[in-house]
Amino acid sequence: MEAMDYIISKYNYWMYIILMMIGFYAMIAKKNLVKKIVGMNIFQTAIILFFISTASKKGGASIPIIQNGHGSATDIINTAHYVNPLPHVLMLTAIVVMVSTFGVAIALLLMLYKKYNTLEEDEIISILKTENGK
Amino acid sequence: MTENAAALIILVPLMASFINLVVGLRWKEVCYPLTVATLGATVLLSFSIIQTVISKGTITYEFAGWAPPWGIAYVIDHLNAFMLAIVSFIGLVVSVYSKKSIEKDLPKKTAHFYTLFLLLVAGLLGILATGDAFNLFVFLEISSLAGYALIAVGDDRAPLASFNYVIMGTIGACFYLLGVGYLYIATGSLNMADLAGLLPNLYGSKVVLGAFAFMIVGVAIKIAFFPLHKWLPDAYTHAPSAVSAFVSSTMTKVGAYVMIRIMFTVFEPQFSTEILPASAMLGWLAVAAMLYGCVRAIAQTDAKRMLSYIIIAEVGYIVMGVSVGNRMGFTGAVLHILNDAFMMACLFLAVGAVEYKTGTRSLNSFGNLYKKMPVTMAAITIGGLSIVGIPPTAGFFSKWYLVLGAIGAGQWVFAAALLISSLLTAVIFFKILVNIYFGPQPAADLQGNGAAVISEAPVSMLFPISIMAAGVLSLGFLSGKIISSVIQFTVPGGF
Amino acid sequence: MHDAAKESKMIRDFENIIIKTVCRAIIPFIQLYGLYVIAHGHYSPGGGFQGGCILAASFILMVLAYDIKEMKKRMSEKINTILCSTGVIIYTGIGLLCVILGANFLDYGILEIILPADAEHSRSLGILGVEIGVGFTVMAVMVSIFLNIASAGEHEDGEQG
Amino acid sequence: MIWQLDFILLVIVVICAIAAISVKDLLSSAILLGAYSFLLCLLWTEMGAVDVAFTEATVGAGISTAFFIGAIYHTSRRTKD
Amino acid sequence: MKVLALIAVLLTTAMLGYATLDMPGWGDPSSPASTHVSPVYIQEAYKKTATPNIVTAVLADYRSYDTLGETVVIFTAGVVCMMLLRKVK
Repeated sequence: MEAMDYIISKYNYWMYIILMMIGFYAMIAKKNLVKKIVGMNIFQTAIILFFISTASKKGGASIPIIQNGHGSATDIINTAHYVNPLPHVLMLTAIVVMVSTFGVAIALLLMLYKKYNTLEEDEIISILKTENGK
Repeated sequence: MTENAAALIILVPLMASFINLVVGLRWKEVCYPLTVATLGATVLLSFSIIQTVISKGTITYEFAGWAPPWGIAYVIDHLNAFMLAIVSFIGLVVSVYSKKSIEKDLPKKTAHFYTLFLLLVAGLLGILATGDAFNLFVFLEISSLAGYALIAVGDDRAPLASFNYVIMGTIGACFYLLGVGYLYIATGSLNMADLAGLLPNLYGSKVVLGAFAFMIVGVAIKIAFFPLHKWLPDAYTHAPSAVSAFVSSTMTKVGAYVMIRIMFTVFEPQFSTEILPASAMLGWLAVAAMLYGCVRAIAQTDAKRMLSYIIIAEVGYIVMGVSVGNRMGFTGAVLHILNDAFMMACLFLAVGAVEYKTGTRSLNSFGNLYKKMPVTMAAITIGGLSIVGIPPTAGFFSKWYLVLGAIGAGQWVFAAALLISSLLTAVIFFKILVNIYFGPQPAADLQGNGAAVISEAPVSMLFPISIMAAGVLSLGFLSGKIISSVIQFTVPGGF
Repeated sequence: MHDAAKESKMIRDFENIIIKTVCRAIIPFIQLYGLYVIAHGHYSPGGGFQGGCILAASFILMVLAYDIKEMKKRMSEKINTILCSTGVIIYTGIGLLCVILGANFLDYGILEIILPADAEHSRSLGILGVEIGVGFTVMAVMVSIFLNIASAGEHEDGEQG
Repeated sequence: MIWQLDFILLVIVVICAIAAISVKDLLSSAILLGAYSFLLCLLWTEMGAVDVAFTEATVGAGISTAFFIGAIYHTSRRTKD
Repeated sequence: MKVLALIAVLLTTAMLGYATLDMPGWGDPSSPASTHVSPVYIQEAYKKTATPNIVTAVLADYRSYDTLGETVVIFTAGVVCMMLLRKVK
């Protein structure tokens, strides 16, 4: 029962591991280039899920926006009332990086399709082999 | 001005790249002089930084005026300053070189090319200067994205090589980010100096162990360390010659720098030697990398591919020097970063000039070329001798320190592997040199259908090549001075 | 057979008109919302990046409902490229302004010298300034990436994405 | 926060991820990826990360799906795995 | 290939799971992540920057240099797509 509690207390982390491995597997094992990019996306979002999980606080912590902020600047703010803002900041940056990588990967994909007229890695490799054979 | 030099060295190339894109809409011919001028300014800034560091010690620059654990700080010590100078200098030389080859390869996209080139340099400089683990990731991505695109505009195979590089590079960067996340969850900090203070109490923790493992694996993918090297030969072979010269000589070295930072600044040296046997593992993998790289290089007929495999071996040398964990080995590794950057830039630039003139990279086309391209061939000779490690050239000195380091640590196998791989490179380069000076002329040329008469490359290419060749020679003579004035201060405490 | 084809074309045209009219009506509101998200990032979730994406989404909607030519009348490729740079130049420019005034890079507190506000509020204004810069770049870049991907680099053909 | 709701969302997220990489039709894969992003965005809102959720909603579920469909429009839709 | 990929995935999973064992429980308010650096942001961000949204304050002021990097990443991606895909007549 204790082990069960232990596992449940971290279920978010176990889930991110599962997601990350789904993405990782797609990135290295799938032959289709689009599937690789889908895997890349899942892989990166899993890391973002991990970071956001580190930020959360149990016990009624609210979103990191100071409530009734206008005028109460001198009040002491209880840290336990707000979730940790730093991982959110980092992950905003990471999402941007993610979408940039995604755009670059898609651009390369279109270049490859124009050149080989297929998106399967093994077909591209066999085309390259026949080119070499000539 | 001088106190802001640490920030300006990144901001000058960044600003120039933004302006470059706009200017390139109208006046494409302005981009090249703008890039060269910017990188010239960067080199001057890097020299002023290195001077400040030598005279006054570590520079700390706090962005946005917030003290380090809360804000982002640049911390520049001897190692950073040294690497900044290397990267910006090679950036300048390669940008001078790139004019003709880019006009030939990418006539319509020069503005975009120089924008991305400046972004690549700025990204690498940002990685080197930063003292914040997450900021490093951001700049790593800037340089990687620019690098993917610059590699993709090479020859026919380049897009596929670049796509594989995107996949591998993303895995590497994400592993690094995950490592940073683990460190964050264990300590609550992102600043490297702060982490170094907090971590020693947590060395037993499994989270910290995982963080170390993931960061090192992530960086190992980025530097193409032995079992994870698959992307490198393709990517560097098919890139445009100017790009492969810059990328090969700086990107893997910057990755090696990040590895050194993680192992010796963020973590204490004892962590990787005693608590986790990472050093020993890295050392044995480095041995495998040296032998594998050289053996594969022998079989290649494509000059750039052969050099790419040699890079894998050179990365092995650097990691081996880092992993033996003593003063000599570390000095050798840092010196080898410098020498290897110069050697690789010299050889790739020279091969690029040959490709520019003859249109092929095949090693057979080098036959008897010294009559037609004497300066380029002299550069290849010097670079090759330096890679083999023949005394007056730079490569000898770093290998000497590496061997001493390996022997000092009692690792005879490492020293033997280094010597064997040097012998293998000697086989490769003597074959090439014999071909250059005494070999038969390539058949196409004899039959007269080799289109144009092959002559020496244009001055804008020759000048950088000869600078690099002279650099390789003079670094050999200056190595004692470089060690006494810079490198000896980079050695981490406890060695 | 012929009639059926004609009828389906008529339905398509009719649907097209509905889509175009609805888009014409809602695009200004989407853009207004994007600007609101950028400007109100201090008090609610949002900021330059999200607002820029929403602005870009309005242009993407325009491409989808009309075609690329129609969108290019509003924002030509040249202006788009200039906007890409303008955003980052605004950002670094604000940072360098702080350096010129004698503080570290991006230390907005020093802007109180030239702004009619105290240090805290000049920090707030500095944040607004950089968010606007981020918004510009994100909008321009997202639109440009979408155009290049959706038309595979051939904008001039006016191909419908 | 209600952990049951959280858990159900996470399970659906994992199902969406597996479906996105195993479905044979790339357009479905793109849409499933959008759904995956949107569910994650719900999850993050629930954890209190409103800014990140907003960004993910505009980027992951919006812009990148548009990129994806734009790319698939120009390439093939079917795949072998 | 598939077998190799599975082995790599399983190894990584093992490493990830091993590292997770020592992590503080999910949502623990006394974990180092919530107690070392971030309390200062929560307490001071509003006073020092007059911005109630702490995430915006940290994003664009305390860690504004990261955000500059982020914007440059986006800019880079835009230039990359222009260079790789745009056809110039």
